[in-house]
Amino acid sequence: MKLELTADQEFFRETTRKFLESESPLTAVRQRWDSPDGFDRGWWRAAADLGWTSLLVPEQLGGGTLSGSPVADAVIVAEEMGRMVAPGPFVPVNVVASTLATWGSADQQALIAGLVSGDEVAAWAFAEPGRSWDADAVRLTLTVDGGDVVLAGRKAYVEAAAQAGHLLVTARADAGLTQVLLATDTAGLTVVPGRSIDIVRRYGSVVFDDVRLPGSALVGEVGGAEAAVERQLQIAVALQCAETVGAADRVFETTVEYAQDRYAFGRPIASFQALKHRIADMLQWLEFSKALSDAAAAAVDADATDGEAARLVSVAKAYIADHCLDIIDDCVQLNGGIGVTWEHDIHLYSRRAAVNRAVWGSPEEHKERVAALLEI
Amino acid sequence: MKLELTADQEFFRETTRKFLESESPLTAVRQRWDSPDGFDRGWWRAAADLGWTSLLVPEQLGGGTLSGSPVADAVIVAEEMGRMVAPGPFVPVNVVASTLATWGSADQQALIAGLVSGDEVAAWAFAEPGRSWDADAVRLTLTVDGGDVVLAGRKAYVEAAAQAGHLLVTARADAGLTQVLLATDTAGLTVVPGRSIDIVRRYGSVVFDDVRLPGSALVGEVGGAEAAVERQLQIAVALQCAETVGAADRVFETTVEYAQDRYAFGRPIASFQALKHRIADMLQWLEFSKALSDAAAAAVDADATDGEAARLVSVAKAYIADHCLDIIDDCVQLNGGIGVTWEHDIHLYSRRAAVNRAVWGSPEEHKERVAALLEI
Amino acid sequence: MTDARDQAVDEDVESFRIRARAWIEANLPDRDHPGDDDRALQALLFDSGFAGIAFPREYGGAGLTLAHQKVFYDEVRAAHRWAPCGMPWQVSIGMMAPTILDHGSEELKRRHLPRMLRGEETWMQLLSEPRGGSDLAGATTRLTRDGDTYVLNGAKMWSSGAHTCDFGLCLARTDWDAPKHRGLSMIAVPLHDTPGLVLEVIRAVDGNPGHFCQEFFDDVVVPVENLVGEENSGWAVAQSLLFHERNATGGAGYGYGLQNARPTNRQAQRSADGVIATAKQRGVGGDPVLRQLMAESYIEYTASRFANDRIAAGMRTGQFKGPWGSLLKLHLGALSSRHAKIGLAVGGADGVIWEGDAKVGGVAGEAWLSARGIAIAGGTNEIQRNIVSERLLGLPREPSPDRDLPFSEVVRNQHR
Amino acid sequence: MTDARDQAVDEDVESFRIRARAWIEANLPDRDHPGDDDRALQALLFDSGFAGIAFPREYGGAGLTLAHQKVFYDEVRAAHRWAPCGMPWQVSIGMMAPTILDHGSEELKRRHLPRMLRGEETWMQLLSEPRGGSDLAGATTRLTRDGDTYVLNGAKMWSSGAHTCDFGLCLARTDWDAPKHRGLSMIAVPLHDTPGLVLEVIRAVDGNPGHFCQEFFDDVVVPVENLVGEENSGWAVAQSLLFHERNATGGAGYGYGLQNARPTNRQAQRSADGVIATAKQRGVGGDPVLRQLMAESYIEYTASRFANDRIAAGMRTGQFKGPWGSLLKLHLGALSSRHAKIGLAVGGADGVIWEGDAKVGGVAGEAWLSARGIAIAGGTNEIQRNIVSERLLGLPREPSPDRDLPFSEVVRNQHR
Repeated sequence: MKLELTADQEFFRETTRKFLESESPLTAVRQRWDSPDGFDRGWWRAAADLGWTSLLVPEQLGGGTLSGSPVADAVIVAEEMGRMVAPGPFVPVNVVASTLATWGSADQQALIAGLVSGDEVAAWAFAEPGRSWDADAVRLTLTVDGGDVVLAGRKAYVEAAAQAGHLLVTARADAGLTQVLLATDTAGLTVVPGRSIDIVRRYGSVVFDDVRLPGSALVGEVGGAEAAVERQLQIAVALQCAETVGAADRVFETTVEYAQDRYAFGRPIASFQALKHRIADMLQWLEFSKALSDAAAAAVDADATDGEAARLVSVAKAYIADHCLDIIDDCVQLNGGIGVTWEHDIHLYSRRAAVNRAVWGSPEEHKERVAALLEI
Repeated sequence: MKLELTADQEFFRETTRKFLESESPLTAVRQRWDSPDGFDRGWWRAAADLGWTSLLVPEQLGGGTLSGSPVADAVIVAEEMGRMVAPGPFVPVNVVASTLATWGSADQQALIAGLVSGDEVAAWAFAEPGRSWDADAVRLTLTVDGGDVVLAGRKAYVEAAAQAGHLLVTARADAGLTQVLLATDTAGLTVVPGRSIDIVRRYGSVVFDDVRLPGSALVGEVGGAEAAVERQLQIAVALQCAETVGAADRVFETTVEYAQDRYAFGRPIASFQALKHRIADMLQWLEFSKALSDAAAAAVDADATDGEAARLVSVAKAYIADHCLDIIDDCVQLNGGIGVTWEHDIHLYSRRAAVNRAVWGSPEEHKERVAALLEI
Repeated sequence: MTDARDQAVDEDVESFRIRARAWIEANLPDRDHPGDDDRALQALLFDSGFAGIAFPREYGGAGLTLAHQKVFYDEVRAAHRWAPCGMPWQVSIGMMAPTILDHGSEELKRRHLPRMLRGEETWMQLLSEPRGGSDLAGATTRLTRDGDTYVLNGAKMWSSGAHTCDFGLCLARTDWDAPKHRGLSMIAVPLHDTPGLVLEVIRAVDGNPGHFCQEFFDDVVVPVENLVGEENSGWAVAQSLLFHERNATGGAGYGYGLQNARPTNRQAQRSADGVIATAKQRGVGGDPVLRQLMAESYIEYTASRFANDRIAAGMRTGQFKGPWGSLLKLHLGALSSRHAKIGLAVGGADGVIWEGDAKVGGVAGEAWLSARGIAIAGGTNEIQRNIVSERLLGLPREPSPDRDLPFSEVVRNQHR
Repeated sequence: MTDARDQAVDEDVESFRIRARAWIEANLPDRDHPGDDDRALQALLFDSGFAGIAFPREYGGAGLTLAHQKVFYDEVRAAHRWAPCGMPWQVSIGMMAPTILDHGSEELKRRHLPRMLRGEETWMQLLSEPRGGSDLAGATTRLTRDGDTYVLNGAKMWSSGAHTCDFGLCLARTDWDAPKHRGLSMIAVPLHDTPGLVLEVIRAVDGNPGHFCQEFFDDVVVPVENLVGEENSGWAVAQSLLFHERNATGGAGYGYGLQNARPTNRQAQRSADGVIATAKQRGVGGDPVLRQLMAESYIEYTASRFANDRIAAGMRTGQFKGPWGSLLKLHLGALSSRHAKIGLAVGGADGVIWEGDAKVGGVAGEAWLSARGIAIAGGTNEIQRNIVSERLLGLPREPSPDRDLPFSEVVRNQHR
């Protein structure tokens, strides 16, 4: 929620917000609970037309930043998506597009046009069942067999796995972390669709039963994917933090308004000091969350090599996942009974925040990461 | 703070409280800041005369319980000591007396009379520098050499080490945990006196430079001290919990009174809802702390073999060390600036509670112990 | 039938325990296979003199004390047997029956208490309103005397289990010119086939019908003899009801305590055991950071158990006067959210994401979504904190600008 | 001397940064060996046009903006050099000088501001009173006009560093029949060799004299021209002072931010670095549970740094109106106690027990004892929460029964 946006960024926020308000109001979000995909393809193409999928792609590949700080640009979309608990495979598509733009072969970069236009969806298969969101935890094996590579293992919690035409897969070869890009209809690959407590966000598992691919499926060198994976994680976490902050911001805003309108004991409930003090704490957490989210995005944009980006991304995730969840949680309390019903919109945000807490690493995992980066 | 005491226990609480109020008011506690020992020998004999040191000793050895539940009896003293942040080596003397009564040789039991009368002070040397308060962490070595045993290593955080005539030492032999009783003037043994942030509670380190003792110094068998050590820990923690609860109880009581008397903005500060709600939370923590402290004492009295005592003692310590510290901390806040001056008595309680948090194991250590006992 | 009760005259708690234990072992079903007819089981308890243990004999009770009741349910649990303890019994017998006992007319007590204790009738409460929230005394449901009957108009909300119960104790306004607390009356409204009454089950956060209901009253006619207490003295009756509710929720008084209830899957997650089981299942039981969190949950629930006993003892011995059950309710309300967050940490991604197309899964996530329920229903945490500070500690009351105004002049919700 | 300042006219921030960097490298001492004459150093800054960077040139400042000031101190820190930033400069130049600038007479400004900026005079505040606490407007120190002078009677407390400062800005009551906020005046009281003034240093929790003082005024005569603002408009001056205080404490406005101050041993413990160093020293840096706690401290202090920048930007761009510094102060106040508890956990027994007979040791324990200071001084956490909720979010004010009464009729502390 940067205070000093460029004019282009301001305009982008405005069009994004208007688009979401008219094309994805909360009533529409609720309706997509029944849909297997969670989002509509035509709607996604319209979102892509606004620029949602092109920000992390350089101009020569059909993208372009608004401000020279592509992650900060994308953060604007993420915040607005959070405010409207919007559907759409925003993080995976942008992460894959960004990595293909930097590390992909020319053939692989051909996919970018489809991602940018919204015709194609890609997902990033990274985490594995029951394991932490850490590159060190990747166990899916990649074996080099002549000119081919063979993948065996299982991925889980893959956003939009069942909706994607392509997967970027992070695997472990003898030489180290390795990534491949493959189509989801590749032989030996099974996508198990799944859901989450989020109303519209779908995840899936992916089983790799000795999936054989030509060497051209490699994104970068065998064993040389460490920097790409770290960057992907940083982008994903930065965007997710912005989304969580957007969600908390909206919940806080509507709850404070409600507390001023709602009377009990002859007074607006916002006049009760115990509530006022909790609201003050919430504003503190919220503003600090905004500051950290922006700081993390700026560090990822700067792509600093001194570990600043890695550290700030983890700092932001740990702070935001905890405090924004607490904000939403206490806002449920302030809303009273109606806040724990299906009819009230706040649970849509609780759901998103709870999923975001876990995905891309829990606050506990990111605190450990911070400790490690500080060399404690 | 049991609600249903026997008539004898009620009377005992009353005499203990009166004794402390007249013989150890807070002004006297403050004066002992200058004294190396932290307590006065004559005063300690008077306390012993009231029964402070005889409760965990059977009648035939000169002691006796009031109610048949000796730990619950001793808890009464601990609570009152907490309320008055009293001096005196209450925990070490009772722990050593209890263990000698159960496991000591006849010669060793001769010391009990002096402990009961208050003429003698004994300390328990258990923890070691920088290590956790866990029997597994004991590294001081005991080597059997013919009929002798030899101790080498270092103990730390030993309450009343420099004030004690005898030490009960927990050591590790090849055969396992082993305890010995020795005089503090034994050759090769050096006591390094120390202090704590508590006004009157003194701790010391003890260096064992190949201290050679006859086999008669053993308390129980070589390698056979595990049960005794566990029981000593349980008694120490149960009494410490009661003391911390007593301290928080007194601080809470005086602070609530102050908040009702103190006016700001034309109102008693206790009429501000934000403070009222925090006071309500504090009462909840305090009552739950009392319930757990009593439950732990009862379990130690029952000496249950199903692990109930071990588990409840750790549950109580973890809960009380955290929540009673929080109570005192927020009471400092409610007292305002005066609460962070030397003149105000609340820091005497903050000091005691902070020392009690660490000694006999931190809440973090006891939570881990609970998890282990639950076989998670 | 009266024979069973006769044994109980002046029976001390330990003798009662021995008698109860024998009866429990001979008569009650296994806790894990209790069958599904709690009504029949409650009738068996009643007919054997073990229902309404602390209720007077003339109303079908055993004429003993709350200490005897506690012993009975402790024995049931110790023997791993089952006696009806969850909803609606907890409410009907644990909260509504004692309220009738405190305030009902002799006729009401004689007619309804035996049926309630035997499980033939189940009762619940109709207190909160859609616009009212915690301000129960601000009720705007209108009760009007019309000759020999009353006529009820308005709406109630957050009424747990109204769809499965026979009667609801309804708080309604009979005098609009009196100050808010002095114009209310309490009346028992039949919930089945009542003309003018529309009852809807509120959809819970998981999208399914929950146990909360909403009722709309459109000229519902209620007999005058259903009034509980005097006209315009309904607030005193409500206070009594809330007292019993807090105690029952906390596990003191006439209630059975949540620890006696049959755990559902979701409730299981709402305890340290559930979280620990999740950790073991996910293979993260060895994680030192998660172990701290699981231990914390265990510690809090253990503290709750002993605090329960302490407060029961304080009330029994008269050392604790006033609504001390609020302290237990406050703890549960504050813990539920913390515990749900611990569940999220332990559940990790598996707590919020699952395979397949079921819309409900991820037990930790679902528990998190509904965790605030206990912090709101039955008096919010905030209300409990007011009660604790004002009524247990005697701190000054919150200013209530509406307290002494005629109710018709009170400012209510505004929309800007 | 004016030459140095002349360079600054209309200078943009980046040009200023380059000029400042060169000057800093050529003139300022190493941060770790800054010598002990901060007054001389401040005079050097002043004479070179780098003191009071955002103050008008006619009062000795450089006539630039707060953004320039921030850049200057960022550069000082980046170059690992030292400029006077701690007490008393943070108060005298960061809070008192801007208050004089806002409300002082032209004469006061011309006489004192250059001296304050040059470090020849140091100022502090005399607001709180022994019986007053947070209720600053309830001051009962009496200021009476007597011909050409004022006479001061009463007592002040919690005045930081009064014993080392030259002047104190004192809030006193001039009209006892006006409502509390409308009978106050602010006056500058000389603190050295002032007849009738007794100044005592309050003993801190560690038993040693701290930095808080208490002052007793017994017919202290103060010149009329020392009045800051009009008679009976002292509350507006106090508000201005508190605004600058919150900003300075939070690290915005004219203050330097705590991150620029030279850390003392105790302050070092009051940061993640201190706790981490303790852990390494004790060999417990590998403990996964303590690592979570240390990371938490690091995260909070990092958040504080970026929130600082955010709020400074919001105030600079006018998007944040009102006392947003309160949010930073609230965070520091809430964090200090949490951080001290983390210190206790990491310090373990070594944090509270030490060898030898020194009465002070155990850095974690001592930090814990004094941690609440920052949560109380400069406006308690509670006051900040009131400010945030009422003035940043516009929630309804707390009822103040004393607000409109003549002050002489206000109920004050009672003793039962």
